Amino acid sequence: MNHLITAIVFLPMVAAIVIMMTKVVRNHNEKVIAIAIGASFLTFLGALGLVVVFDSDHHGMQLVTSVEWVSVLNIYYKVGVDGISLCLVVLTAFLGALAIYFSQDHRKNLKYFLALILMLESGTMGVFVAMDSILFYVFWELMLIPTYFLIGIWGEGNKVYATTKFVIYTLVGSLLMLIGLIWVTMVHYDLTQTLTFDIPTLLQTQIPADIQLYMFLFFFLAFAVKLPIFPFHSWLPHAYVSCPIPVLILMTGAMSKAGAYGLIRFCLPLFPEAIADWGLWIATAAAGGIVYGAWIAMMQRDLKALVAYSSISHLGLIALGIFAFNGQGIEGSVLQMVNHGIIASALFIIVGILEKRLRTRNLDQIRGMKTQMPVLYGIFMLITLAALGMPGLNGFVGEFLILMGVWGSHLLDGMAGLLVLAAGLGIVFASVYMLFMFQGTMQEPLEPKFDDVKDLNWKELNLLIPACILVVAIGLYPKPVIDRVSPAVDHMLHMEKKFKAFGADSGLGGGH
Amino acid sequence: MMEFLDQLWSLNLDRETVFGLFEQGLVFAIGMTAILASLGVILCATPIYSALYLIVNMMCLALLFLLYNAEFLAAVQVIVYAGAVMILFLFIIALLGAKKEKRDLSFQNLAGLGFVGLLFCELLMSMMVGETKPVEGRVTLEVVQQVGSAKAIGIELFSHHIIPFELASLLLLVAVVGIISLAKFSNKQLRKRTRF
Amino acid sequence: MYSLSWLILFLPMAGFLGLAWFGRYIPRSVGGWFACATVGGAFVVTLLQLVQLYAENPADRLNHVLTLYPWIVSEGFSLNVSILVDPLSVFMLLVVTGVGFLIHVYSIGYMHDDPEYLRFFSYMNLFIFAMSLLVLAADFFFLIVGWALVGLASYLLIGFWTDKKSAVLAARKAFVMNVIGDVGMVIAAFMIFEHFGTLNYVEVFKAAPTTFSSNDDGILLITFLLLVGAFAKSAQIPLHTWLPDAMEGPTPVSALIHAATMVTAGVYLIARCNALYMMAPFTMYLIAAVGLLTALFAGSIAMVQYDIKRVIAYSTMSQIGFMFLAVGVGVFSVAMFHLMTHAFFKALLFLGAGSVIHGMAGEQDIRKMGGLRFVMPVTFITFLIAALALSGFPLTAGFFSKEEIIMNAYHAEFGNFVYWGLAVIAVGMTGFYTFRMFFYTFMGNTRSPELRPHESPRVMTAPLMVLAGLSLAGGFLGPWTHDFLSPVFGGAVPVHHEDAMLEIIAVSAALGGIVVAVAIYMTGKGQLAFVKQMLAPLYELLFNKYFFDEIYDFLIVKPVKGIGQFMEERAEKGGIDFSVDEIGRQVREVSRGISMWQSGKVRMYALNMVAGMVTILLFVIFL
Amino acid sequence: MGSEFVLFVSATVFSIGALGFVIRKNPLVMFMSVELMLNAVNFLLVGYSSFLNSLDGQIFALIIMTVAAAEVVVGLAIILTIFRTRHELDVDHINILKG
Repeated sequence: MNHLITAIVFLPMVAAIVIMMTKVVRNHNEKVIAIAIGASFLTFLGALGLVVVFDSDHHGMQLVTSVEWVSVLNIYYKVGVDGISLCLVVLTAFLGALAIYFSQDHRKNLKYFLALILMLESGTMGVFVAMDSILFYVFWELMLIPTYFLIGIWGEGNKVYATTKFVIYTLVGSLLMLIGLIWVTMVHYDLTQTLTFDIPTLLQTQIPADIQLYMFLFFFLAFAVKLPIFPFHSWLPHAYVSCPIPVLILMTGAMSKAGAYGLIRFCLPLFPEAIADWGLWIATAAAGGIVYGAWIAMMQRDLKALVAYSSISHLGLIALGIFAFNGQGIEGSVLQMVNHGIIASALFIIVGILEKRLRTRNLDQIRGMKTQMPVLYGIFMLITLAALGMPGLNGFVGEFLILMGVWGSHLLDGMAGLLVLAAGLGIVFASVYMLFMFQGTMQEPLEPKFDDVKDLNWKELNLLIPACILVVAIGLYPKPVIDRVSPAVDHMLHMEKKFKAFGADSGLGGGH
Repeated sequence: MMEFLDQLWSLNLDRETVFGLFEQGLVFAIGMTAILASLGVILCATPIYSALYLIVNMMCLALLFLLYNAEFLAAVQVIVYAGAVMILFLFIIALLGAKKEKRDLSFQNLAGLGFVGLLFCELLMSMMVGETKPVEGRVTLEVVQQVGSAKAIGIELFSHHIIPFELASLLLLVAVVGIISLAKFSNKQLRKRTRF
Repeated sequence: MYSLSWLILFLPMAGFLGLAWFGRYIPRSVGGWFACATVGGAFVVTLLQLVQLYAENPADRLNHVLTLYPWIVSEGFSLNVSILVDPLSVFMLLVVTGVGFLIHVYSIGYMHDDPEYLRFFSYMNLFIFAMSLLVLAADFFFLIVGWALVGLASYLLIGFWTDKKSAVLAARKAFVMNVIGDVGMVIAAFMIFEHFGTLNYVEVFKAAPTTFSSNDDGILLITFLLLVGAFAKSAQIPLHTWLPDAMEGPTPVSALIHAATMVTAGVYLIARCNALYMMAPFTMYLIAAVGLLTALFAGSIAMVQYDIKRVIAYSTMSQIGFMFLAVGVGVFSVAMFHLMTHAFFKALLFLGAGSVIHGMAGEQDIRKMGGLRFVMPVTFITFLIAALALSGFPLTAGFFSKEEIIMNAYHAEFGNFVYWGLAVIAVGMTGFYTFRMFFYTFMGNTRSPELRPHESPRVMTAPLMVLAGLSLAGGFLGPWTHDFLSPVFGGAVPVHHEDAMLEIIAVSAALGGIVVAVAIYMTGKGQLAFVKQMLAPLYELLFNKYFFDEIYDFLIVKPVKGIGQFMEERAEKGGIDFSVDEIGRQVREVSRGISMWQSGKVRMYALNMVAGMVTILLFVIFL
Repeated sequence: MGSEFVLFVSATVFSIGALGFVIRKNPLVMFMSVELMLNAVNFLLVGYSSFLNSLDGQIFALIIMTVAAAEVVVGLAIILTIFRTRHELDVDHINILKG
């Protein structure tokens, strides 16, 4: 059991290497597909095993594996999970399996496509489990590289522009983060005379208030771009519209969560004072993003772009919850990350299915598919409702907790009402654009040219059914997720700083 | 060189000194010729003259090698450079036709002149440094004269510098392969790169 | 027995899930009756709860909370899924499941020919489930859950005929309006949590008098935000525009959701939170004022509409306005009483209208009807009873409840004479538009014989008859209602019979409305044209529903779209996206400048090398 | 003659070679200039080898000659190829490496 996490993280990567070395003759991809699906499902099973092994009463990192990596610099290969990363690892494994399962159809150079998706999955999970900051950074970049090729080679439309923009934008952020990581280590070294890149140890550092802001900015930019928080989102619509759908499942579902995860893991514990100064502004930007994304989503006619902008809106909500800086807000955010992963990926799958059938994604050209696709109609409706935050489905639980956190937040005290109102406006808009999308494609009389379209086949049903079950299950009984996240969040919020820069004058100890 | 002039002025002459002076004068003259020849290389408008001046320069250097007790290298210099390489140059000139080159005082040339002048001054400063390393070599003039320059070099080369020697052979092999591939496969039209 | 109350939720839910998942394997007839059986079962369980409540002392009837399972345990916030059984919820549930059951039975006949018969029933069951959840919720959170779920069911049922574009649009409008209300309620819930530290009804209401003093900012804001939800759900001004459009759905839906149950949820909410509202008299004035305004506003529009269902829809708004007036003046049990009688006669009216529409092959324009009294006798008589009850004809159900409201509008704690006067006008309007519709539909000669109207089958008329009976006799349940509900509202409602004059005026207003309708519509057509001409501008205004849709379109929809377009083009493409691209472009420009260095000319490179050499040597020599 | 003379000659020839490489446009002459520079260095090595009683310098020079020979051969082949494709030999016109 000690190496379960390592196994989960590296299984997709090994599979990717095996796939790349497998010879494919004339598009006979069966073997490759079998390997990919097998590996991704094993990974998912492993992640479920992780849930079983995980002790939900314990707040710290569990199942830690530590191997010396670069001994001169005290860099370790060190992985472990706490409640927050557990959720995200399971989500990533789940979405990875979905993505692989969805990419079976014919595609140029399929084996490389599958291999890169597996690499992406591996990198993303690595980010969530890494406990050494250099390892974290390595996984962070590993997550980026496959995406570059996936969008650039298999994308559509203006794919080179999109992928270049995405990669450069993200890379700028992550290089800043690298500087930040090293800087934190140096500060820690100054205080304790020990060189370490171990994240839990580094988080104990009380960083002097005067440099907190600059360091915070280094980290924040990386995460804000990845998430993305409102003004830093401009890569997202291009990348999402160009991105092939299977990749999009992982990108929107798991990769964007890496940004939020980074905010929770690094920014909140390390820079309480910078957040106390700037949290309100960031939360305002996030709330602005909620409204902004929703507003623009309402104007979209391209289904993929619509879901992309709706993602901006939803991710804004997640950011808002994080900067509420209290238990409900952050727990709601983590829950909402899981929810958004499920919902957005399901929406993208549906868009992909529609596009495959109808050869168009334009809302103006699709009408009345309900007549032809009753099963998809039902599923689409469920997902739509979850996306617009219908109570009883998962989207609502997260939104409710987040908004409740924001409302009660000390950090956002002055603006809480306005922020919640903005989020509320975003929810109202969400109902508008989701209904535009759902009703526009599914209802009204059928467009005659589509009268020979077939309903979902088993493969596609298999893709969507798990999402549907999760949407309902989390909505009705979110306690298991919250129970696992809650101790970690509490621990983080009430963390005692062991390594203090300036004696008793500790400033904001835990944020409350 | 200053030393030489001092000695010349002092006129403190005996047989040894005369021979020494003669040798020094010879060295000086050959050195100056080499410099003039190299000036000729770069100042002649027609490549063929440049090539001829280069031959002169190489011969001068070969003579200097001889005077500095490197008989083997002098021979190699004559054979390889003045023989093989320069013949190659002349062939190419014959093949391509030697056009006269227009000379102008462009910015490029002026800047080049300026920089090279600076470079020259800086290099000359090395003369002011004087002796930096005590003489401690074991292959003295006598030893070389005893065994002969070629043999001495051979012993040295194969005992101490065998790896560079082998690498040099490898380099020649690569060069051969390169030339063959250049001669055989490079007939495609070069593509003009577009700006983007 | 209280432990059985979860069955009220479970049965309709089971019906919904069963029909939704296995619908295609179930024969149509079985599925329909199955749906009815689940609702009937819920009704029986509710009756059991009623019996159980009666077995206890009035004071002990409150606060029976049944906890099902813990739902969320977060830092400082935990929530259980639980059910509250008390007189108010049982009373409301009786209406919901009872009327719901009758309408389910009716739907078997009405929807008989629809290809998606079972989908309809599954949605109806979903609605009953959601409404029961709303009523049974023991805290504000699940109230909101039920609140949103009834909105969902309403959306699904309004847009049931997905081939009809107008239905699809109406459904979307209803949903969005309700979401606005939901957001208001969610924020109210946050405020409640902030002030009370819990969302539990029992604790909140107990703590309310000590936490706030009367008309505190906090309590005003809470009650106001709750009210936003109530207005949206109950179609009060200014969030009413969805209700008339909602008539695009099948008629049983209109009867169940948009007349009897869901739209009255706002009244239920205020009655449920009476402990909070009693501490916020300002909000109470607002409620009463908006209720009255809506009653007048909707009544006046109903006077000129020609779509039979729209007339009833506006009438519903108007009647709910009366209920809001009642809660607004602080007589909650009177409001609940009117809610019940209204559920009876308005459901009956809708079902009768449905029967007419069914018989007229889908025709809804009352100008094309007429003379139906001979071909549809059962419908005719039941419709007449409903019309009388609606207009408050003496001794019908509507008479008792409405009289109580009108009397209390003057006499009650927050009542005054203006309320009374305006209410009387609204009552007059009610009589007029009800009988206008009635005369158009049933009297005179048939105007479109080619449709061959016919009476509806027994399965549809039977519920009509039951409801007609209730509409006639329901009025006598008044004292029982007040008695039963008094523990919840902290005491009985005083009965005011002392002002006989006021009562007579009110009754005569109702009768007067009927008489005017008779005068205009029964005695030849000359007067009608004359009156129309006389009041042409007013008629225009009313016929276009005070231009509310147009105003909203101009004030909200257009700006939202315009800003959206502006944001997409200017802010997104021209602003953020552009600036990011511009950074890239500038970097590229700079590097293009630098790349001049990279001229491709060997001599230039050589020169650079020499320069580099010079520089390095300089460093070597001088440093 | 002392080491100054060696330094002087090699520095001068080297500079002249560099100058030639910079100011001439004919690639053949430029190559010749390179040869000049190489030879200048060779002379320096040989001269100091004699002063220091060590053969290392000569061996170095020997290897430089080898390299120079290889370089000249390859370089001339490249010039020939360029001439075959472009029919001219002005280095200023050969700028496909332009960024």
